[in-house]
Amino acid sequence: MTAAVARLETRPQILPAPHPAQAAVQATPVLEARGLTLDYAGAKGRHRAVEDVSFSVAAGERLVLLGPSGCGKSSILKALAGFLKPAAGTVQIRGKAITGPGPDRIVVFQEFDQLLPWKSVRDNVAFPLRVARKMPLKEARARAEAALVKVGLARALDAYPHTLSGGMKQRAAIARALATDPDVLLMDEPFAALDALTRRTLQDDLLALAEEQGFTLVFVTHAIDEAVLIGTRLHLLAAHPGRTLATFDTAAFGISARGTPAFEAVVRDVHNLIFADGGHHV
Amino acid sequence: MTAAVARLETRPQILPAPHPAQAAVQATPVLEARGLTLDYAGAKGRHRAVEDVSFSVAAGERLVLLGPSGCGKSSILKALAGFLKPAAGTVQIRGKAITGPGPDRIVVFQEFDQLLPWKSVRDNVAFPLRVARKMPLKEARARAEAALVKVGLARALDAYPHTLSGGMKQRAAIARALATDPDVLLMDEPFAALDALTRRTLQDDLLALAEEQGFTLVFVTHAIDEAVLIGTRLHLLAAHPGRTLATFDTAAFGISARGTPAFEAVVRDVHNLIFADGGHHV
Amino acid sequence: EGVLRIAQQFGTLYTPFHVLREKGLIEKHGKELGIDIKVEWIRLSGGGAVNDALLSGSIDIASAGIGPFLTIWDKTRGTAQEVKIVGAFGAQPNFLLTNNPNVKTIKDFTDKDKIATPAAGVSVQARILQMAAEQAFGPGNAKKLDPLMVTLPHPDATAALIAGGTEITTHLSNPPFQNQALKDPKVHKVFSSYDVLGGPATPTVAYTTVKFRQENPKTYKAFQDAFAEATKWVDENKKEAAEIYVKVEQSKLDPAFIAEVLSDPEVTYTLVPLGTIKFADFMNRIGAIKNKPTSWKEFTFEELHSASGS
Amino acid sequence: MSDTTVSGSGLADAAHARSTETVRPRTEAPARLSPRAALGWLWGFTVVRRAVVLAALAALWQVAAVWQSNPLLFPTFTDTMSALASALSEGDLLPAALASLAVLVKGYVLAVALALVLVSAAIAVPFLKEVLLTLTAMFNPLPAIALLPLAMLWLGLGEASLLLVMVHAVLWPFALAALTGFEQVPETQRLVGRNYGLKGLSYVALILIPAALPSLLSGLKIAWAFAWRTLIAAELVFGVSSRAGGLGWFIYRNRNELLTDRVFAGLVTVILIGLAVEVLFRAVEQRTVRRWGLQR
Amino acid sequence: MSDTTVSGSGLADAAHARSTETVRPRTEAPARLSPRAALGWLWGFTVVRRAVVLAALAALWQVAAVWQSNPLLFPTFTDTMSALASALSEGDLLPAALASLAVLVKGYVLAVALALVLVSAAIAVPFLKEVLLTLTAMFNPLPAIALLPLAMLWLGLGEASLLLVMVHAVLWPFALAALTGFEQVPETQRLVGRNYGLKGLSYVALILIPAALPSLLSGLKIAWAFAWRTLIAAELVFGVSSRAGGLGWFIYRNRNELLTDRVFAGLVTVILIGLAVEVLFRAVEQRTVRRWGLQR
Ligand SMILES: Nc1ncnc2c1ncn2[C@@H]1O[C@H](COP(=O)(O)OP(=O)(O)OP(=O)(O)O)[C@@H](O)[C@H]1O
Ligand SMILES: Nc1ncnc2c1ncn2[C@@H]1O[C@H](COP(=O)(O)OP(=O)(O)OP(=O)(O)O)[C@@H](O)[C@H]1O
Ligand SMILES: [Mg+2]
Ligand SMILES: [Mg+2]
Repeated sequence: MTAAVARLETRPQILPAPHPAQAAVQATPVLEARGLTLDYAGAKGRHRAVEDVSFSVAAGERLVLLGPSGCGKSSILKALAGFLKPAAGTVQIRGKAITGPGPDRIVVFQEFDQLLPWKSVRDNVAFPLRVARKMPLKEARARAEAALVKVGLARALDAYPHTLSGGMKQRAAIARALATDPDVLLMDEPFAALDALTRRTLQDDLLALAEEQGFTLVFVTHAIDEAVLIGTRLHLLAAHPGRTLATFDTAAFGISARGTPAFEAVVRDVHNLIFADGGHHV
Repeated sequence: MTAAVARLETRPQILPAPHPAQAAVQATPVLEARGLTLDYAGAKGRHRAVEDVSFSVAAGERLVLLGPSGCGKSSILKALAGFLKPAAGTVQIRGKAITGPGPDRIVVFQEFDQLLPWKSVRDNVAFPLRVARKMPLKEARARAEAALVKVGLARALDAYPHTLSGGMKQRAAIARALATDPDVLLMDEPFAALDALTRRTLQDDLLALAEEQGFTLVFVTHAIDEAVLIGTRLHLLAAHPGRTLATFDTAAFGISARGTPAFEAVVRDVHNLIFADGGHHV
Repeated sequence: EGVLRIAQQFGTLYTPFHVLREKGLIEKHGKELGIDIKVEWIRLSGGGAVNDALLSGSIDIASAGIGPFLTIWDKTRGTAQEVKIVGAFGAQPNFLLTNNPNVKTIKDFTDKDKIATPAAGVSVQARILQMAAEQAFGPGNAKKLDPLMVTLPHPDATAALIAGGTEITTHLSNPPFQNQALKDPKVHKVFSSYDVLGGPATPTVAYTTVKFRQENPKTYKAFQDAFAEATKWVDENKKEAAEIYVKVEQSKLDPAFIAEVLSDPEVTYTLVPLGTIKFADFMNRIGAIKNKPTSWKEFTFEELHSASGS
Repeated sequence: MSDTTVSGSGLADAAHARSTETVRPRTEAPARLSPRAALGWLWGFTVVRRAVVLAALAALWQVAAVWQSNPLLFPTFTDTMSALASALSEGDLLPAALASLAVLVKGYVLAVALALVLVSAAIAVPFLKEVLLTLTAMFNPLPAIALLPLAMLWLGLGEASLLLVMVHAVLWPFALAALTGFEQVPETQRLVGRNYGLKGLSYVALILIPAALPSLLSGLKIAWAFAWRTLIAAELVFGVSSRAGGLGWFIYRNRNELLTDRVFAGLVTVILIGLAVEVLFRAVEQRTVRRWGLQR
Repeated sequence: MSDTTVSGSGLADAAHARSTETVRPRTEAPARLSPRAALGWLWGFTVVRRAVVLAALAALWQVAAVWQSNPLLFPTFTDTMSALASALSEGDLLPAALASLAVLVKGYVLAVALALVLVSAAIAVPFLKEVLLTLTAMFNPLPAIALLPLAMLWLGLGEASLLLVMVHAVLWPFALAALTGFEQVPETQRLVGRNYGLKGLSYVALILIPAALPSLLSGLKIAWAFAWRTLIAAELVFGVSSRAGGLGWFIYRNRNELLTDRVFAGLVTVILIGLAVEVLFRAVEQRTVRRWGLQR
């Protein structure tokens, strides 16, 4: 372990829930999961996807969920978005239980089919501005165009989603989320389908925007360097069912840290921690 | 440039087509694209996705297509698979023009919805064995199970695709392709949705299998290190429209080379070549 | 009072209604009684629909075959909805026609012959055939020919008969279809309903509820008078009546042909029901109606009782 | 209903509406029940919910009929039920219903098979698709009455003609639903099938039919209903020699004799058969499209 | 047809069949044409292909009718056309067709709107879905005849009753198609809508309806056909108050006068209207679902 890892717990400390009155005095976390357990009901009974996961994200923080395929990262994100109801534990936003989805938490999904097929790329990006931000059409479109140019889709403004490549679809979805100027942003492997160059540009853009707008971010990725770069905190998960493995504080590493020895060292640490589990299949 | 790069051409050399009789004497390449140009017809006329791309893949070779999002990698793969008809140029398999898809070229698609939703994971993997390899049901299932265990899906044999996570879907698709014992394998970003550990294991498995079975592989990825590791040759593409930028010979780097300084050096070279284009958006 | 909704079906049988309508007779008789009557004509097809319309209060005067009438009379007798006949549409014969030269009498049918009637088994025509069967084969054999009966509307049956080449060889028909069919040399008559019923019969009647007559005596009277006048007029002016029919119906048929149909010597124009009691007896005997009327007067309004009906 | 309790938006709605309630129980009764909880538990069974709906409809009917008090046009529920019972015990209704069902199933299967053949051909050859669409646009709106003379000329009276009319009723709508279903199959699944060398019939059977099953099932349900409607109407107008009448004939005869309660008894029979078939379809859906996540 | 010439398997098939041919020309005629190429170029137009199909059908009809030589049951195509021409010129047919169309459109729009409301409610509340499915299973197979007495009782004769019967004909099948369409909407698109805070009507209008448009259009086509069938049948039974008869009445009247060629002229009118509506639907599909890649 290098000194760069400010805090590393093999088991996260779950603090006793503060008294509500007390909590109000302290800064309430924007998002908080306590003992979160998620089940899926299948033909053969319940399937436990996530068990007893706790974390809290303060305003402006960027929490990265990192873990093997199938460990429940997307499920946790969906619980935060209000799509899944906890089987046990709670998920809260600013101290209130999350009871359903809403435009205060904009989501970028993992799936390629999250663009609405019946809208051009431009209108897809303008859509949440129109319905959730009630923006006039012209303004929404202009803003959408700007966001799309930023993700390199200037040529595809009028294209329909089914004519886009996989990476282009994901970029459009990212543009759509960022254009809404969200308070809380939940992103599920948004850069997974992107090439190194595009990915790097978008990482930089995302971090710059986070600085500028100060949104709170929960970010799922499987790339360790990306996790260290994007996150102010890393939440490592193990699979079957999804449990917390460890948390890292990586607030020290911003854009400028990319490629520095300290950065590489943390990446290697996390890498080793994950791989320590053994080279066998998850 | 380091010495590790055996051959680097900023423009690929397009050889004049050999006389058929001659070609038969030489080893016919398994796959060959000559002046391949691909168009999509849209509402506003044709959209050129790929222009004048040429390469050939000999038996047992592993060609990696690398390039920015939207540069036409998937389109080229679909042309090789027989799903797209060239607007100009030719695609050939063993010297014969490709006129349609067939089970001699098994494809792993980029999309998450390539599993058949009405079949359990096991039956999805057994499906091509049944219809293309005419295997008896029991044998096909046994083989499917073995392939699924290898990609870490032993727990999900009876699950239906819609209950899988993104990464699990992709792993099942990979298992399906590998189980068919293919002659030619066309893979479109198969590992993009996978975490570091799983990805590494599967890369190793794929290379081991390639050694063992000697299949011919065309592999699309956007991860440079993966490209260098998997490929015996790299084909770099630029976008708008997709054109050949350069080719690299990377046959020297196998599993054991991973992480060696020489390996890292090639990765850096390719990285620089791509990024030399400027940090601007594609 | 003052509003009259009349249901009319299709065909030359209903010519008195055409005349009634074209000449504004109801309105005229209404004025004579000191009321303005607004008449609404409604086209329906089939006795079932007409009965439903009457029962639901959608129409005031119904016109349909004697069969549907007896059915509704049977069911409503003694209730608030009791119906009675206002007048008949004249006596007209129904012919059993065939294009099978081997059939001379009703006993000559074989399994190869199919006899078309509207609503096999239950329509007026079907009842006539059943009565004929009973007379030919003896009591209890009324349904002997039922297996040969098929349901086919008159126009299709007539077309099949004339055209030939189908299984339909025989049709218990209706004017003007039987007049049309008989023009074809291949088609001949086996019997007339007059033979079966023992004399002229009125197959079609106009009827309404007792309640309507009580509540709208003047309107009812105006209609009754107009109907009588129209019937009489048709009898006297067949040619003009045919023209009126063609005009109202916007028919493509030749007026001369209609006039010929109307002038058939077997047709008599009278409001008084004929042959109905025999029909009712038969229907009661085979269980189609539960009440057995002792006289035709039981199911007609008093205005007609002075005449000699049956 | 989806068998996933956590099926995204649906659940989110439920959570909104009653975030304090627990998930609806399904199989095991709680050990000890308050009366309210017991009701809630019962409510978890489809059969119970169905029965409640049916009972409510019956009550509505009864009230409306009593209030209307016009038994010749609109008999009460109880009258209808006793007419149904007597029609059943007299051995009148059941043979009629069975006779109709036999013809119905024949026509239905014939039409569905024919439609699948036509649609498969249309999928393979673009020109045939155009032909099929043109034919459908032309013939689908035509009432059965239009076919009568031709059926008579070519097929004679009797079952063959009846079948022709039924095939006409079922073929076009089902072909439309099937074609749309096939054309909606996601591109990737199509490509997968082609990739494994599937062509022609095996492609249709192994890829298109399962992938389009939701649309096919909905088409089958619609077609089933129209087969009934047509059969009953056709039995009246056409092709019934008075011996072997079906349910349509039963209804028509009784209507002609103004035995309205028996007419309604016949209609209730149609309804009951419809409900039974719906249960069947539901079971198929539960085991297929819902299990596969193709339909919620 | 898709407007993408390179739409996966379809193209692959085409490539199989005629790998040497060039892609079918669409708009610009080649500068110089061999007669064969000219035909091929013409063939590229939907209108031309349609016309050929229709001409072939007409020829078939003519041959069959001449061979059958039974004008009372089956008039020839040419006879029908001249009857059509004379009926049109006499000003007989057009008003009838327009009268029918007016009622038809009213009933259709009413039923479709009602179905959308019901299905939206069913999507929001699982119990209502159950109710809707039960009602559909019960009422869909019922022939219009079942509604007749009730319609008369409650709505009297005339348009209201006619509309009720038409709504009955259209409502259930369209509701089934719409419900299936809504339930097939991909989970992710549903979640996206919810994420942006869409609920109730706006969720249905902005997410479910466009996403389910292929199924909805197919349902609309089916419903349209049944509206016609029902209207024509119902016009006979319900008749017409005063002069204004519709197309059904026109057909019935001419049938009663054994003017079979005019009957067929009426039927041809139904067919022609059907074709016109199909062209309309096709245009809508071209601009929506095919353009969006939701349907090939
Ligand atoms: N709709 C569903 N129904 C049933 N089980 C599901 C469903 N979605 C996910 N699961 C199960 O829940 C577990 C966690 O899935 P999840 O999608 O959250 O994983 P993940 O961490 O996002 O994986 P990946 O990195 O592969 O996307 C998996 O075992 C998966 O099979
Ligand atoms: N079905 C289609 N119709 C029209 N255009 C398409 C279609 N599919 C792809 N394209 C266009 O072709 C170009 C290349 O797409 P392709 O999918 O081959 O890119 P790619 O290299 O695979 O990108 P990625 O890495 O993002 O998957 C893009 O500009 C895209 O918009
Ligand atoms: Mg995931
Ligand atoms: Mg791609």
